[in-house]
Amino acid sequence: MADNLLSLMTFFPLLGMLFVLFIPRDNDGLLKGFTLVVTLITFVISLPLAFDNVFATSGGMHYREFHEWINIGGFFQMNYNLGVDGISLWLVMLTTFIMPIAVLSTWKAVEKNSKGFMALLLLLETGMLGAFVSLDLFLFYIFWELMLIPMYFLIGIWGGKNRIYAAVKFFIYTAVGSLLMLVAIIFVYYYAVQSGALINGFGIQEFYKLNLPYHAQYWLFLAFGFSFAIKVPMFPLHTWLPDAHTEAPTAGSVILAAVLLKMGTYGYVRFAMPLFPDALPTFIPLLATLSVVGIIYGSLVAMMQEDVKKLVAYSSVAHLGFVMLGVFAMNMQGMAGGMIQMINHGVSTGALFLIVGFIYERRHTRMITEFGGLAHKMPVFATIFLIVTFSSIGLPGTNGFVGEFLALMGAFEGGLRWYAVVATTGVIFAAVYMLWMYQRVMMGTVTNPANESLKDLSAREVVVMLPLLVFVFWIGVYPNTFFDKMNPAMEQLLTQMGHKPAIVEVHHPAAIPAAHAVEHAPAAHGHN
Amino acid sequence: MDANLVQEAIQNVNLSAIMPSLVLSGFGMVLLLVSVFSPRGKTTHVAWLSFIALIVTALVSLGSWNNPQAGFAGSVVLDNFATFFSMTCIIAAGLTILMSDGYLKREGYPVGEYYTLVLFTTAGAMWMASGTDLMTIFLGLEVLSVSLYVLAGFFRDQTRSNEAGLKYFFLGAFSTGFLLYGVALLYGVTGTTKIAGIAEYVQANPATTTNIMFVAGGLLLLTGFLFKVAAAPFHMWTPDVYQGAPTPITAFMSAGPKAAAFAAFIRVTIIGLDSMQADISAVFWILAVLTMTIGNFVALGQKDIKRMLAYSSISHAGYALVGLVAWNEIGLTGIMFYMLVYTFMNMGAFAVLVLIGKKGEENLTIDGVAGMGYKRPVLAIALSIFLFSLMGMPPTAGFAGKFYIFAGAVKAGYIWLAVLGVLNSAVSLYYYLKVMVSMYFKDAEEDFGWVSMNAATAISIVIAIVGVLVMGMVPGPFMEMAKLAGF
Amino acid sequence: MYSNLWLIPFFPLVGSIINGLLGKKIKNEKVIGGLATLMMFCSFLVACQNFFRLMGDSVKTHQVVIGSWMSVGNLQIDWGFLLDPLSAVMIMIVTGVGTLIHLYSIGYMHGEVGFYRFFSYLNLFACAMLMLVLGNNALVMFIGWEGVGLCSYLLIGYYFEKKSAGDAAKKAFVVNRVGDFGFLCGLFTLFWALGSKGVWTVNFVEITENAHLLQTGGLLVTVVTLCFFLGACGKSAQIPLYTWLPDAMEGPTPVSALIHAATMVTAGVYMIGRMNILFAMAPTTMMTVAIVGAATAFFAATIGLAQNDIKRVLAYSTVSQLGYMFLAMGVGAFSAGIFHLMTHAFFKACLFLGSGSVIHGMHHAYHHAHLHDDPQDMRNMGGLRKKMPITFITFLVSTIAISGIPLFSGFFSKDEILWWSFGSNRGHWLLWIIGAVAAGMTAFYMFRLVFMTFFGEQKTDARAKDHIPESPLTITIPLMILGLLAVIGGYIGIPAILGGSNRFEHWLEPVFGEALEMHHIAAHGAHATEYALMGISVAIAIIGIFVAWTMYIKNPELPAKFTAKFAGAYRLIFNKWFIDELYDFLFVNPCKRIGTFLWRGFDVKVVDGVVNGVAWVTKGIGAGLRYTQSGYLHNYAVAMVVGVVVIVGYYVFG
Amino acid sequence: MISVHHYLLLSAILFSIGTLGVLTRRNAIVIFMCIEVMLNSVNLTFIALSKHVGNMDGQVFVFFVMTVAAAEAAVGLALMIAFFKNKESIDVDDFNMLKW
Repeated sequence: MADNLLSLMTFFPLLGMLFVLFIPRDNDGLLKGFTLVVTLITFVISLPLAFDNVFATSGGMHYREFHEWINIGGFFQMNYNLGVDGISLWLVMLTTFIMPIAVLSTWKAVEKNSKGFMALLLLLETGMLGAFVSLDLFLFYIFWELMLIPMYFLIGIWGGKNRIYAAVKFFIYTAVGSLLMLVAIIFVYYYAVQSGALINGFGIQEFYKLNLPYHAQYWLFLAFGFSFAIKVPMFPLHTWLPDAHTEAPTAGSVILAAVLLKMGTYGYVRFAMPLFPDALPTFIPLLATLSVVGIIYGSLVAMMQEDVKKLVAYSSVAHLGFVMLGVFAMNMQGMAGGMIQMINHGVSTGALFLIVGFIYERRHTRMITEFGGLAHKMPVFATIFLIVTFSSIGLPGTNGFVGEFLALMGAFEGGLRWYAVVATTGVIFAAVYMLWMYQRVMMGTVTNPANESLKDLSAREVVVMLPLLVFVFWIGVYPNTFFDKMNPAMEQLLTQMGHKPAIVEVHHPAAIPAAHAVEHAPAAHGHN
Repeated sequence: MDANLVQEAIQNVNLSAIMPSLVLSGFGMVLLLVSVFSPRGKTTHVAWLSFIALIVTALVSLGSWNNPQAGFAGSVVLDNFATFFSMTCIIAAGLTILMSDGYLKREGYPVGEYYTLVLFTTAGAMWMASGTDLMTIFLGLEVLSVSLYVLAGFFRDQTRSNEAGLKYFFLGAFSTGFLLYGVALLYGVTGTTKIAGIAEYVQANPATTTNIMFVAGGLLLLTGFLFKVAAAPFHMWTPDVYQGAPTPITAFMSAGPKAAAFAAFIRVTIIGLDSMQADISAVFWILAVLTMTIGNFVALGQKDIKRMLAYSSISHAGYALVGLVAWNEIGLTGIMFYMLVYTFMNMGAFAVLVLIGKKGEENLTIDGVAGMGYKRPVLAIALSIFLFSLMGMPPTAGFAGKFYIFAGAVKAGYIWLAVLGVLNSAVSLYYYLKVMVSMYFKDAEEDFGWVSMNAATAISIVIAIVGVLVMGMVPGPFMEMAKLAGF
Repeated sequence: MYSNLWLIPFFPLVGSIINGLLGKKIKNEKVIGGLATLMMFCSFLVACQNFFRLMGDSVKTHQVVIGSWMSVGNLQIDWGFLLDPLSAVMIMIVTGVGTLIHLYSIGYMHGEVGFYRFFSYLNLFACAMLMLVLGNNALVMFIGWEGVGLCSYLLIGYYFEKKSAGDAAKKAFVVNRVGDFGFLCGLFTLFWALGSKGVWTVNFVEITENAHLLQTGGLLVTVVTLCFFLGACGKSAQIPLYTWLPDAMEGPTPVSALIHAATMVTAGVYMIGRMNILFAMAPTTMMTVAIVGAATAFFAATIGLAQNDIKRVLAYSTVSQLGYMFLAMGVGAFSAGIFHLMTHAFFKACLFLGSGSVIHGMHHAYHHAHLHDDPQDMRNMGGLRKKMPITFITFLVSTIAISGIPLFSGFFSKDEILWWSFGSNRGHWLLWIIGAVAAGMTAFYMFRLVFMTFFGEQKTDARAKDHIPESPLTITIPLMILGLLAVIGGYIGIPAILGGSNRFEHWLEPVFGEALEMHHIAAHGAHATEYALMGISVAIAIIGIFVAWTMYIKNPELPAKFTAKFAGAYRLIFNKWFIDELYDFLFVNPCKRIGTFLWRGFDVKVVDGVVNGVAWVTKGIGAGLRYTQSGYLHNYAVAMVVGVVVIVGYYVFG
Repeated sequence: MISVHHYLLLSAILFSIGTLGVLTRRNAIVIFMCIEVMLNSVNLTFIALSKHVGNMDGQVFVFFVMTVAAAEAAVGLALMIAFFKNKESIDVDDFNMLKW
């Protein structure tokens, strides 16, 4: 089981999709139910990863799978090369975790030929999981592109009125980047071959070892970085995001925000940065600047939005700015902050999109001015909305804080002191735009008669939200669950990039002089 | 006339070297008679017979895989290279025939000669692929072209078809003139028309490479091929002819003859004009970029899907040229693989068009297929797969093909060429997507009547899909084959 | 031994969760309110137990670590609590006053729709506040720090259907966020500063121990402390970030009492006390703190002079009193600051609750008479002392206390501060003058309040005047207790000069002593001066009271005259110096404008414009190239020939 | 004495004439004739060169060319007739229905 767990997990949704194709199109309930079951099973399959302690002990790749796939003597070798480490682990978990939620969210939202929708969702899941677990650049690229196709149709078929523009823009914009990356991939391969490095296939672990000359790294980083920057998206390559988000159906937005955007950040951490460490320092100032600009810019633009969904979309730009800033800090706090912030963004923003979906299903509009005073009609909704809002603002005790705090602190301790200071103002703006939106939507008196008859959340909708809320607080209160498994991988990554992961003596409350008595509460386990 | 000369000649004649084309031509003639003596409008049996003929030919030519046969004093050779391209052409012809029967009935031209002509074209293509003497190549080229002129203008009373035929004819003949003149000049310099002979001569006295007559001859010769593969600036006939010709023929032209042309092209360039590599690469660099760019950019504005695919085929010729520019093993293997892939994906797309087209095909426009995704889901999915493959989206074969060609370019150090190539395919995304936008994101204006679904065409589509997907997921074996076919 | 410390914030948390989730089902106000109050009382008991245990203990600093929160690289953050005299005092105040206010709220909030919501929030606030004071490292403190911010957001916005309430809540949170920005920056800098010396920590005890690694008066420590001070300004409503506090009066009165008078707003003072060692090392910062404090004390007092809303007057007085505390911190009178914090908690809570009782009564009356006048406007009151005697007496006592009349709690703390601001080597006589004048104004406007509310003839609408009842016991009991504390609360800190042995200062000595002696901060001066100053400040206070009496009792037409005479000045202070308008002009509107521009002007037009532009150009080129395909045979032939000629020519002649 | 160069020159001139004819003339028949001229100039070249290099390949080639030309003539004329039936014209500018 364990030796081909990843394959099972990755291709199970695809299998499910094949079955979905044979379910009669008019049997809506069966279609959705079946898809839900498939995604849930996929989640269950992936669970052993989360509970496996090996990640906490060693930073390398685990659950390796290696088969020769394409081998054309003298030309190429591409391998079916899978593996997962502390960095990809939680992203994989996030994916398998968010999918059932996305499916549930479609229950009422998608009437028009749900068959296609479900099939595409499952195909998408395979693509995403594959991209996270593949250790062979070629394989990665295939999954990476594979993700585009279903998302394109999800936006284009089930999207809003401006969907065609959004879908095509999304597809071409992201494809341009990845095509350039393709050339870069090929180049790296041939460089490796010609430099006589012992490589079989496009395995990144071999690529990590070969040290390319600076000028080559420069261009290659540019190609990779550009492609990933589009996906993240980093300012000024972000404009496809608001369109895609606003037009996409709820499930689409959720997945897009929760997972697809992470592909970009993950790409930096897994490929662009460790593959071209020498070129990295050259670009960090630029990239950090863009991240900071993204934070401020995204916040300011989000502040003035009239469409709730667009507001959330722009807030994503800001959030991912924090992620990137943390990652580029090149130290443990920053990395950890960035990584955890990826998860947070998945949870919080995913939840926000679900929330927007809820009110959209009820009112078929997302204009802030249409609402107001909803808290009277929908108290439960109001509470959940409030919690998610504050998690997105980054209130301590919720997940958002842990991520932002560590990312900023990392950036500050790292070389990016002033960037961090500027970025910290984003904390203020976040409060401004989120609370203003919340006030205009939920607070005040019901002015719009259309809102008089609004129903509060149904049991299904609450069930959809609950798991997300659990993680909002879990990550906020005890993030070590995640850090413990992340840290070794990150340390390895940083050392590999030639940066000392800054492990100074890990002090301990017991280490404080005996002048002060220290006691441990009975419940002092798990403390180190 | 002394005896041993004749003796020698007799020995040199090695019929097994031309056996496949011989078989095919034989079948063609027989079928000609069959179709003459069969009742009017009854052509289905002819179609199936010709299909069988192709299968037989395929078996024959596969028989000589890995045992090269030279014949006619080395002016014809049936090596793996030839076999590979012959197989490509045969597959193309087979798909054509499969999709033709129903089509001809619908368009009201149930004529048996059609099939024989397809067979003769294929025969000519096989000659081109196996010709090692400019003379034989020329013959194959002409057999192919003349039959295609007729096929392009096959719908006698449709002006579009006539026009297509005539344009193809005139420009074809015109380019033949250049090609021949080139051959003549080469002959004048080297005293032979054998490709190998030319190479030997140049090796013997290197001064030739600076000989104006030689260079000019070589380039004139190449222009002839450039015309056949529709590379800019010799591409201009393509859109008109493709649009005007009967759809199956368009499909066939875009795959089979193009492959054959590339076969001869490669053989002549790599072997015969090896000495001119630097110059040729330099000029083809530009031509490749030009071809890709023109093809893709002009395709952006097209309304008619057939014409759009015509332009896309121009751009694909451009991609193939990239492989030739690379001038290394992987590049050339890439071209071969690409031609095979292209046969499947492009003919598959055309097969779908054949099915959804009404009589007269006025509805094969991008708006014409609006809402098809819901009216004809299966066909729509099929077309989407082919289009994704044409875009070069993994995991389809189109991606693998592009990958190898660009890999060749990168390996040879033409990184900017590769970059321009991928940027071009980024542009191409738009017009391929446009079709899918219309199929899935728009609602049908009017219900396009019952698709004249028939088994044969369906089979051809299925074959194409299988080909596209299999070669996409496990390109290994096919690449290996192409590699063996290289020299 | 102190391991049950975690129970203190835990009880309210439980209460909050239970009420929050089940309150809707429970409905019964007795149960809900009772539970909440009980929870507070439990944590009060635990607090007491720990407090007394600490009194008897020789070791004065105790850390209790529950578990690890974040451990990443060299950053190790625990869920840890810290009990030392300072936090001990704070938990006593928070839990004690908190319990009383919970009790009060049962009566005050009676009949509210969101009764359960209110108590859930209130408990949550208590929990957060206790985390704040008990946290043994800056991060746990920050949880409380933001947590109280959240709760004040929720409670200010409790009447969320009122737009003003929503705005006030948002304003409070956002302004606090500005402070938090400072807090975070300070934290980062501190962590890095100490880390570069080899000690990576955010733990207060360790910070205190390793502070000496930093250079006294150096840039680093100054920056750190200034950043933290910015945070304190946000939380404790000091200039320039005080504007949210008056608006915060939109919340129910108990909230104003608990959050915006007794506890939350003092968090800034507490934080400076916590980091006293660092502040002591940065004279520049100390000076800034002192000046800002004094300025705020004066400035807020001026605004207090002219307000008519009973709660707003108290709000500005709170701001002003907080100014005093910061003044104290700034001049090194840490213990005096905390002392004033405590006494202020007593009398200001009492004042707010008293005003609440008044409002409650007025509201009841208006409700009875179906009128919609403003129950908070003092101009509708007057002569209430007969109607609600208990409220009146407690209120009066507290007013005397806040005015700094001897023998009342406020006197001792305030006088201590004034003395230090004069005599401390970090102080200055100007600071003393400002403080003294502010004290005078305080006395004035507080008594103005009393006179307008409780004395004179009743100005309430005739239909309502006879229906103003004394409030129920749940309201009056807390009033009485707090009133009592307002009187005697000061006796634990009678300065030596008045024959006392300043117990309070000694109690806090373990926390502040080190810093004070290490940097030789002390108030020097002859006893004569001290007596003199004391006398003067008392005199000023009495003058203030007298003026109030003449203006509002003796001849009530005077105020009108004054306002007419100094119309400009009056309008200025009546409109709070137009500070809100200024901020809107300086920050709010520009932000909105920039945002709109970036969106409509830049994002859509430029950034996206480029993207679409590329697509457009591409299409354009395509459309252009199309026309080369003219359809004429000749053009095609020409193209071919040209191609041939160019290619061949390129070689033959090139 | 007439050298091979004269032949080559002549054939080159003929070839150019043919090319120019194709480019300039409108009548389909005439254009086709011009193409024939081109082909025949090529034949001339072959023969001259075959004499020059001294082997028969060139002359063999000429036979092929002539045959092919004949075949092309047949097909081409047939196409033109078919077109003429529909359009009553053999002016090449009349077939530009397919464009852009």
